[in-house]
Amino acid sequence: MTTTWRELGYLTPELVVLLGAAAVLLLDLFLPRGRRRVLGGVALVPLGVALGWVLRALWAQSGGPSQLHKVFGALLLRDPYSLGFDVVFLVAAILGVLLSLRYVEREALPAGEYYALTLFAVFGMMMMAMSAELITLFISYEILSLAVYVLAGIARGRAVSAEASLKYFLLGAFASGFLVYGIALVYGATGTTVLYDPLGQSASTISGLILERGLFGNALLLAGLALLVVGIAFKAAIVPFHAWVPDVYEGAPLPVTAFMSAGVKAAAFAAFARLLFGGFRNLGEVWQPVLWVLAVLTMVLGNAAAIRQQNVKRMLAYSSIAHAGYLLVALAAYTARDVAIGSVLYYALTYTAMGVGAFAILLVVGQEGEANQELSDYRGLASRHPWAAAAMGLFMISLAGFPLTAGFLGKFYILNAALRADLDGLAVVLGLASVVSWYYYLRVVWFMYMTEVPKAAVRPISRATSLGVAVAVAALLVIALGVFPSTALAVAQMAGHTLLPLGY
Amino acid sequence: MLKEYFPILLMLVLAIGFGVTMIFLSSLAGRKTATATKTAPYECGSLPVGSARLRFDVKFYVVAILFILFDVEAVLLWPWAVLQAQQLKLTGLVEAAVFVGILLLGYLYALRKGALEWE
Amino acid sequence: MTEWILFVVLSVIAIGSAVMMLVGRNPVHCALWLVLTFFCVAGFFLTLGAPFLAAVQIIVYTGAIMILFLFVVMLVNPEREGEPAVPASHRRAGLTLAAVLLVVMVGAITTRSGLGAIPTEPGGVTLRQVGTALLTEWMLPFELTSVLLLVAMIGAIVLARRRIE
Amino acid sequence: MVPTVAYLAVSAVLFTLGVVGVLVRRNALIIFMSIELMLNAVNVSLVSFARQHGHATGQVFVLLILAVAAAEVAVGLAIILSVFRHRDTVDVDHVNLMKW
Repeated sequence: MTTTWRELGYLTPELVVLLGAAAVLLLDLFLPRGRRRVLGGVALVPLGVALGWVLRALWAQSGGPSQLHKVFGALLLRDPYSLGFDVVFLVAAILGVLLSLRYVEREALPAGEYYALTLFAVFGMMMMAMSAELITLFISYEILSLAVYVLAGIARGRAVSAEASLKYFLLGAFASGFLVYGIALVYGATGTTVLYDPLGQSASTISGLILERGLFGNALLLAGLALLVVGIAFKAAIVPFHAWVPDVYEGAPLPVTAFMSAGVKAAAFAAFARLLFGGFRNLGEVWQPVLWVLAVLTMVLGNAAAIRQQNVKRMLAYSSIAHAGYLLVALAAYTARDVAIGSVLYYALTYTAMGVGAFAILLVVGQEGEANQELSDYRGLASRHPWAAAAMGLFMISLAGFPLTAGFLGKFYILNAALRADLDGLAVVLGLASVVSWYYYLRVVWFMYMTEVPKAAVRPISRATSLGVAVAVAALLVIALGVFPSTALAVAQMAGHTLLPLGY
Repeated sequence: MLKEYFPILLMLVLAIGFGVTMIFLSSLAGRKTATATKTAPYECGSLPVGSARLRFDVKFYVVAILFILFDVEAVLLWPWAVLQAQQLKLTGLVEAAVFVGILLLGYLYALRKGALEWE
Repeated sequence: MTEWILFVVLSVIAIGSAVMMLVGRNPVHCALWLVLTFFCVAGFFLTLGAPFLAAVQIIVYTGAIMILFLFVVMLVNPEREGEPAVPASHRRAGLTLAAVLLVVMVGAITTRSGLGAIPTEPGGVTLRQVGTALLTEWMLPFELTSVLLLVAMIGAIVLARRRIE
Repeated sequence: MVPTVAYLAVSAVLFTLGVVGVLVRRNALIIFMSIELMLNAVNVSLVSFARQHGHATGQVFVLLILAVAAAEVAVGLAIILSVFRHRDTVDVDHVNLMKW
């Protein structure tokens, strides 16, 4: 049962991020006050190294058969699925840190703790994507949650930030209570908490025992599954568990909101897919309709709320709920699972790029702070700052899902999965929701390009290099994923196949 | 299995019983005339000023959380201590070393950030 | 037979003190009612043959967590007791939702939970068995818990500190 | 020998009381205590399942959940304190928690 040193080798990206967090913390303790600026850069190093390792591992597998390793005795699974999601988390974290370099200084946030907690949050996400067992999943979920609760409330100067983290904390702890009760009931019904074994070696897994003992009608198991879905649906901000999103996203510091909207959502969906497609795949007929309903609700309510917003940051918050709905459509396409899982991973990556990019522009226009986030502040931005307006235009169009952009391809693959699983109703709702989203995304573009602004009201924007780099990286990623998606798509498809056990 | 704990239950019942009966008997015996001065909270004869519940300082809270977190650490290390002698060869040692090492980082952090200072 | 008596007594006290905690006006009283519930839960662990967990429950939950609660309650609003009345509609919604949850859960558990007979008189899982499982089979969650405690320590200190260096 | 179902029923009742506490009460501290009550209810059902299945996994989970609960309390009360410093109140409806 104990793991050999070679097995630990498979955990290098996670260990690098963990050691990075410890290094940032130690540096913060022994650095003189003035030299705290270097901490942001130090935080980027482990993220870059981990991303390099993950991409190299994915590249090595792209040609031949995909390798799949069980670590710590089937508690963790190192497979292209977890590597794919690691790319999403690390990209979100790198962009998040780039966004916060100037912000942390300007708002005098505690730099050491800020970057250490960001790295711990990424560590939690990566472990969540890898865990094939409920207790490991729960503790990684808690590491991520605690780190993000504190990050949401770290701007102690602002009352709204403290309230945001209180609301987020109370609802989060409430949801993790449900998650734990779900785990207890599933453990009670089956006697094990290991979700599934892709290599098909051990029979005592939840998916195996459901078949073996015919636990289809077992009340404990169904109640446990329902509670697990509630617990994870809260973290993915799926309606009706989305109450916390607008206030927390608006209250939390901007770089934390960007990192949260991309990373935490992707981690929740990574765990959700492994839980449903891996552990409870034999109960597909039970949870698939529930997901169908939740997907419709999330898309409709998310878009409906986003339309009414005049504040761009709050509009992005509500629209992130809608994007969770699009991801849910892919999960609901259970019968076409080999395509569906790939589309979840691909969309998570595209949403990270365009979402965090949009938040970066919010920082650029807001002079690295929380200033001028109202729609009117973007009036005539194109004439004054063409580059910033062009980048924001690209992100808005991609978020809306216009052809030739990454957002369009992401939605296209989800639609493809939904249609192959003959969920035509859901596909129509997704189409309509996207059309609705065109309105509030393109309204920003309209304000930037079509409306003129008197010379007097010209506001300077931030020229910070770190923000420039973040915007450039996000824009390049969106264009790359939009124009030649073949490599990213191949990884997504490979991830899809390996999540499902062999001969399945 | 519960028979071993019967003495503890007995002692608990006796202790609580003894205390309650004493209070009950004394309230029965004495003659009670409740005048305003007699029912006022006793503060060495001087008149009580303001509410009896004063506001605590944050430093009590910080020490209390450090106590909880290291208390949980000790509890988790308890099974390890029981088993390390016989069973867990090297892996047990490395495991506990990593566990304590990570929390040592936390202790160092608390120390350097002055959380333990009691000014 | 004695186990049944003990179980019923503990359940009544546990549920009673939990209800008292919910309706209590003064946070300090609620905290003390919760302490009583935790003692009953420790009693459950004893009857279920988990002596180590009973001791840990009392030491950590009652001994440390409730003390922290009382510190914070004293820190927060010692003068003002209670809180504004809860709007009736909101209270009704909460109660009906909870009643539905209760009916579903207890109904599910008692009818089709497919739990067979209890194995022979359980000698209770000894500390050695729990320890071996924790340190070998569940080595990874054990290490992840230390990372979790570290994150909690950093978070609590960074939020609770008065002067921002 | 008290059957597992009896313990599960008690833990379901305690869990529901915790849910009621979170949904109905206004004071953040009472809500937080209700969440701790919910976690305790889960611990009771976990230990009764461990006895039912006869192996130690359930009790290991209770130990780990205890550590998670302690970490949650530490961070939660720190957040409540930081809200208290700004608002001088911990009433949740002021923080409009349940605004859907």
